[in-house]
Amino acid sequence: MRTGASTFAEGVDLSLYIISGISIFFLVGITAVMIYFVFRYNKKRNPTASHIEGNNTIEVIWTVVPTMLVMVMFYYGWMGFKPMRNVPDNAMVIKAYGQMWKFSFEYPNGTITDTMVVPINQPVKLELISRDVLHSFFVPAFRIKEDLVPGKNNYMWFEANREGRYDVLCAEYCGQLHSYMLSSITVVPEVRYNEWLAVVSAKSDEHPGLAIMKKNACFTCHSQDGSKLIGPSFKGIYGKKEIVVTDGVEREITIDDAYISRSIKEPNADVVQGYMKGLMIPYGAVINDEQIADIVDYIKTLE
Amino acid sequence: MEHASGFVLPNSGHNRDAEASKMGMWLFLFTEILLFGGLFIVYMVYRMINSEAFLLSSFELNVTMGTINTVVLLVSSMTIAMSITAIQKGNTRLSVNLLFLTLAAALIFMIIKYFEWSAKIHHGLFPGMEYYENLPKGEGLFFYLYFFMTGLHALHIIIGAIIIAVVIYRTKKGLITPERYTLTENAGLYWHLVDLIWIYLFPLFYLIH
Amino acid sequence: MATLSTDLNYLQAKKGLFSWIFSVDHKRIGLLYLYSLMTFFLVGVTLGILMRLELLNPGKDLVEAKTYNQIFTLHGVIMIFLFIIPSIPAVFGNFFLPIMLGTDDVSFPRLNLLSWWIYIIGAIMALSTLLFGDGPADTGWTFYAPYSVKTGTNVTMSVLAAFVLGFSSILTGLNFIVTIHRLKTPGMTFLKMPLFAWALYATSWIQLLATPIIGITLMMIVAERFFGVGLFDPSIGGDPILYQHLFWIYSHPAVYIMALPAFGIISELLPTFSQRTIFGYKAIAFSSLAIAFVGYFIWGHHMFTSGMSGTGRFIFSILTFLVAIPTAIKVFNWVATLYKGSINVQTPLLYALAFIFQFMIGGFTGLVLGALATDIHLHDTYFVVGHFHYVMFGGTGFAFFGALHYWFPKMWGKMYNATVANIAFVILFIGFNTLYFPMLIAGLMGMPRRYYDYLPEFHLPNMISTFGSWILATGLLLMLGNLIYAYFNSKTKPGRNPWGGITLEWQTQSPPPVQNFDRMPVLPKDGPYDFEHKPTIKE
Amino acid sequence: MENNTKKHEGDLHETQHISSYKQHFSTLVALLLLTVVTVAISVFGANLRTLSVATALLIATVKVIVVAYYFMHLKYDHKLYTWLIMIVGLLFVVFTALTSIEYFNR
Ligand code: HEA
Ligand code: HEA
Ligand code: HEC
Ligand code: CUA
Ligand SMILES: [Cu+2]
Repeated sequence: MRTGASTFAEGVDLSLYIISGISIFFLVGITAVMIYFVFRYNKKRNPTASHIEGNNTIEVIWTVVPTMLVMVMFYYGWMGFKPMRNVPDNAMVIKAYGQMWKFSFEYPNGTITDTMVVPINQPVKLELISRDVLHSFFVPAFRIKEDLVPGKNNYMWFEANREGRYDVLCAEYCGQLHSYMLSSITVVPEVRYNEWLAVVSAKSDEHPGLAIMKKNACFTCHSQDGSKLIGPSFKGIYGKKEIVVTDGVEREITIDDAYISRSIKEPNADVVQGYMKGLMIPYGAVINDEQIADIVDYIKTLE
Repeated sequence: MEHASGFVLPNSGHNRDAEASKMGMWLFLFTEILLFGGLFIVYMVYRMINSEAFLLSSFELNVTMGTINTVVLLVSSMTIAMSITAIQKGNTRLSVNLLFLTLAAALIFMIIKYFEWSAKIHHGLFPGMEYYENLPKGEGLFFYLYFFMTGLHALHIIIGAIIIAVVIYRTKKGLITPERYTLTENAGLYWHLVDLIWIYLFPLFYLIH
Repeated sequence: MATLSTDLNYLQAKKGLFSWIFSVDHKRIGLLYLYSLMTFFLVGVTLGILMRLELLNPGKDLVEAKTYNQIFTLHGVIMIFLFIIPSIPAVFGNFFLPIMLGTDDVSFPRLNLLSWWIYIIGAIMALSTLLFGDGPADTGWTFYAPYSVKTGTNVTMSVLAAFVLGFSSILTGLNFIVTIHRLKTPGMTFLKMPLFAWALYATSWIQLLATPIIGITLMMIVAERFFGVGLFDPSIGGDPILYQHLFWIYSHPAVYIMALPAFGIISELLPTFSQRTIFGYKAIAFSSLAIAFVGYFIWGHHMFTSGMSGTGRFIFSILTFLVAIPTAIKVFNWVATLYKGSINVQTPLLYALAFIFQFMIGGFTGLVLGALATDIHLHDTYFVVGHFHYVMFGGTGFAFFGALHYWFPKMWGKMYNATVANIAFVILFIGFNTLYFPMLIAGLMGMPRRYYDYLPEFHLPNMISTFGSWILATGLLLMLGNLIYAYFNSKTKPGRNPWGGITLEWQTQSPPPVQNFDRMPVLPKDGPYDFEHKPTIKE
Repeated sequence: MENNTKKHEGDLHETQHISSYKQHFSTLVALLLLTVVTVAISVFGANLRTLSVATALLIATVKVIVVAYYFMHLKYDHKLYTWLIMIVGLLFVVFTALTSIEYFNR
């Protein structure tokens, strides 16, 4: 197992060691006894069997002892888990969004990033928001995991206590590229964190359309270089003629402002031939008309 | 079953065993109860999270029609129970007539259901319709569940009616006699179950305000 | 019905395909299940091998991501609904339950045939997804909403298949319960019933009372896909988590549908091969019922990370641990049964011992998952994958193979080559553990399941695991080959009672006559495992 | 198959009780009365809210018991059936209880 890097690791690892310890003791013990019996009471050594029907004392013993042991296991499991639900008041709140197949993080000052940087020894609370299907935010080194459920705002918190860069994996199956839904958390001292935040918050000189699309993870499904991913590539699509399926009927359209806007707001209305319906979610609630105009503007540049 | 060597296995799967059929029927009813049970759990949870919406939507349902249907089903339960008494007492004619009455009740039930449903559909309350799509959060769920649960119940009424029809046919042909009336009994059990489910559906959908 | 000569056994009585697929003889139906089940099993394991090949190295080895997702879904659906749930009850339960009870068939023979037909229809539906549209579902066998409602693959058909298969399972359960209540031979009370029958009794109750819930849940998914709006859609006030509750209300008890019959098999094998009475008959019998009962109430342990309330997690976790206790009782009683026996080490016993060992690993990893702190880390990782292969394949699968070797001579009246069978066993055992133990390690390291591709640090365990799958495949092929060879070529006639068993099936001919018995079966004096007063069996 | 079956105990109904028409009719009257009560509570006692749901379900349960006991012959059947039904009921109640515990504590 990876060495723990959060305050929870100790409790989780302790319960793991206790449960495994008891288990291995019984596993080895029972297996050894079993094998011993098979040799000792083999037909050759013991031609006539004794017919022992049972023994109530021993039944009681081997009911009560395991009961006590599993209660011990439960206790440590519970104790290791309990702090995960009690968020300290001074926790910094970050929103974690999940969508097919990308995590993004919104810092308290509104900055949105793909990977997370947090100060060491600072409790961080994550508000987990899913934009489409189930995802799960999993940081093995921190021993934390919680699902992102659409329509239901789960939360989790952690306090990192070792510097370094740790993987974030999506641990709830969410479709085709589930295994590529990765991100990372970098744990740095407070000063470095503030420097970083200042840098990422600064306005960039990117095309505003590109920035919006990056923010909404359009490029997990649409490439800019003509290669086919989950959805059609954006390269040179503006003005192109294309076959789409509308309500089960094929028709030809020309890609223009109105069509792109519709594709973003109601992607399932016209489904491009050869692509799957239902994968792209309607973005009408997240992207407004102005931003769509920026996007169209950017798509035009992708000759 | 007879064996070549001349002995008979005391309990055979090929014997006619009225008790076994009845037990089988009861076990089947358990599965039905849990089938609807799953839906009742869904209902309970959604009512818990959307209680206001459920309350509002339930006013859309027609209590009078629901009550009439409840009465109709209760009466039909009695007629089929009496029909078993009749066949036990050897009165085949009466038994068949009572079964016809039960069938008639099933028909009335379905007609009333039809009017209720078409009124709702007319209002655009069926899932997928435009009006439905624009219902406030939670109300859509109520109607979805309403159609799903009463629809499934109506399906059971139809199946029950078919079984009763088969019983009538077999009684007339003399295949069901005062000595062998397991089928009538099982049809009765099934029909009562359909009634039992309605006994819960009725207050949950029509009377929750 | 004309009386049939007892010279003809059930295999010879009638000939032709139709005499099989429309047979109402429970023995033939058992074999129908066996053949169809093994076919699907082979499809399933081939998919398993494919997955292992893909995971040999990080990056793409063999198939595209989407195909991989479809493979593990189909693998899961086949293994769960087509193989492991019907396996022991439908094959050995059908074949041996009536014989063990001393009767000639189940209570509803025609219903029994119907179950098989429904099973086949469900199987065809499940496999038909390969042929049309966008291919098999890519949701995982759990069909979690909302993804299962969005994806364009053939989810509807897969879900309907699972629904239909559920029906088959319900009917089998119903039939067995009535049979056990009504057809036990006079003198056999509940407490003189073989433990295999007890296990089937408990299993049947789960099949009967849990399956309807998944049936209705799956219908909701179908309706949702059909109308485009649905019950689990958060935008209209629904809750995707509720789907998970309903799914696991069935699917957790379902894991005991898989495990309990296997426990029953082990409780038969151990007394026979130790030639002594079972230790703690009542404890074993009643613990089956206890597992079945408590098993209904612990479904929440599959959802510990779904945002459940603290109270919910507390209750479900504690109940999960309670279920370990009846299982512990069984394990201890089994081991005690070996004590002072006169042990005859034969292939079926080897499978039983491997069962105990592997099931313990599976069960203990289950305990690790049942504890809240550790499950948060391990949920949906390869640790879970390792856990359930240990219990399902290492447990139930091995019990199934053990039963196959145990009853092979009775079912076909032929004997396989024991040496080859033992060699195959050793290869299987080694292969199995090489395949699945590394998965536990990968899980602890944090490798999530349902991953088409993985980070380089998980490479080593995955590589070992893939090598293990080749060893396992070799063992499996050798085992099956040996049995198939014996079926066609064996000249050895095992006689009525090759293992010195005491339950009633050993008193009749091998293979049994159509009516199961050619003379009245004699019950042992003191209970079903009274080896002290074993009735003498003339050939 | 039928003709060579011996007359077995299984051939007869083990529960031979015959309920009278009058009894069935009284059962119906009781059920109708209960229905009137539920509808009345719901229509006239609208301000009782949760209380009215609880009573409605309670009355429904009473009705169900009456139907099962008299119409479905449970009263005269083997006690096994009553036990089994109680177990199934218990199971369902625990399902709902566990699920609602989960949802109440969100
Ligand atoms: C045959 C099937 C089978 C069986 C029998 C079990 C048995 C158990 N399972 Fe398992 N389980 C599955 C099949 C099975 N499981 C499947 C298929 C999944 C994954 C589903 C999916 O997500 O796809 C799963 C997942 C699963 C999870 C969810 C993991 C996750 O997704 O996060 C959990 C969590 O609690 C769990 C726990 C248990 C426990 C506690 C038992 C217990 O019953 C085990 C009890 C046994 C023992 C404890 C060993 C024997 C006892 C002794 C030797 C005595 C000594 C004992 C003591 C001292 C205590 N299982
Ligand atoms: C009884 C149930 C059972 C059994 C026996 C198996 C058997 C195997 N399974 Fe499993 N498996 C499941 C039930 C089962 N499985 C379930 C329920 C899931 C979850 C699905 C989900 O997530 O939704 C799962 C998931 C699962 C995964 C995880 C996928 C993922 O999360 O990404 C993997 C990965 O390696 C795997 C591998 C295997 C392998 C290698 C075998 C091996 O046992 C196979 C061994 C192979 C052989 C023995 C082959 C023998 C070959 C032949 C007989 C001839 C074949 C012919 C040719 C190749 C020409 N399975
Ligand atoms: C989960 C994958 C996914 C994501 C994320 C996604 N899309 Fe799509 N998109 C698709 C698929 C699949 C199609 C083709 C099917 C269809 O038309 O619905 C598509 C089609 C389109 C089209 C029509 C293309 C054509 O050739 O006609 C546009 C425009 C579009 N998407 C824009 C966007 C924008 C802008 C974003 C980000 C805000 C985005 N998409 C995010 C999957 C995705
Ligand atoms: Cu997101 Cu898996
Ligand atoms: Cu479980």
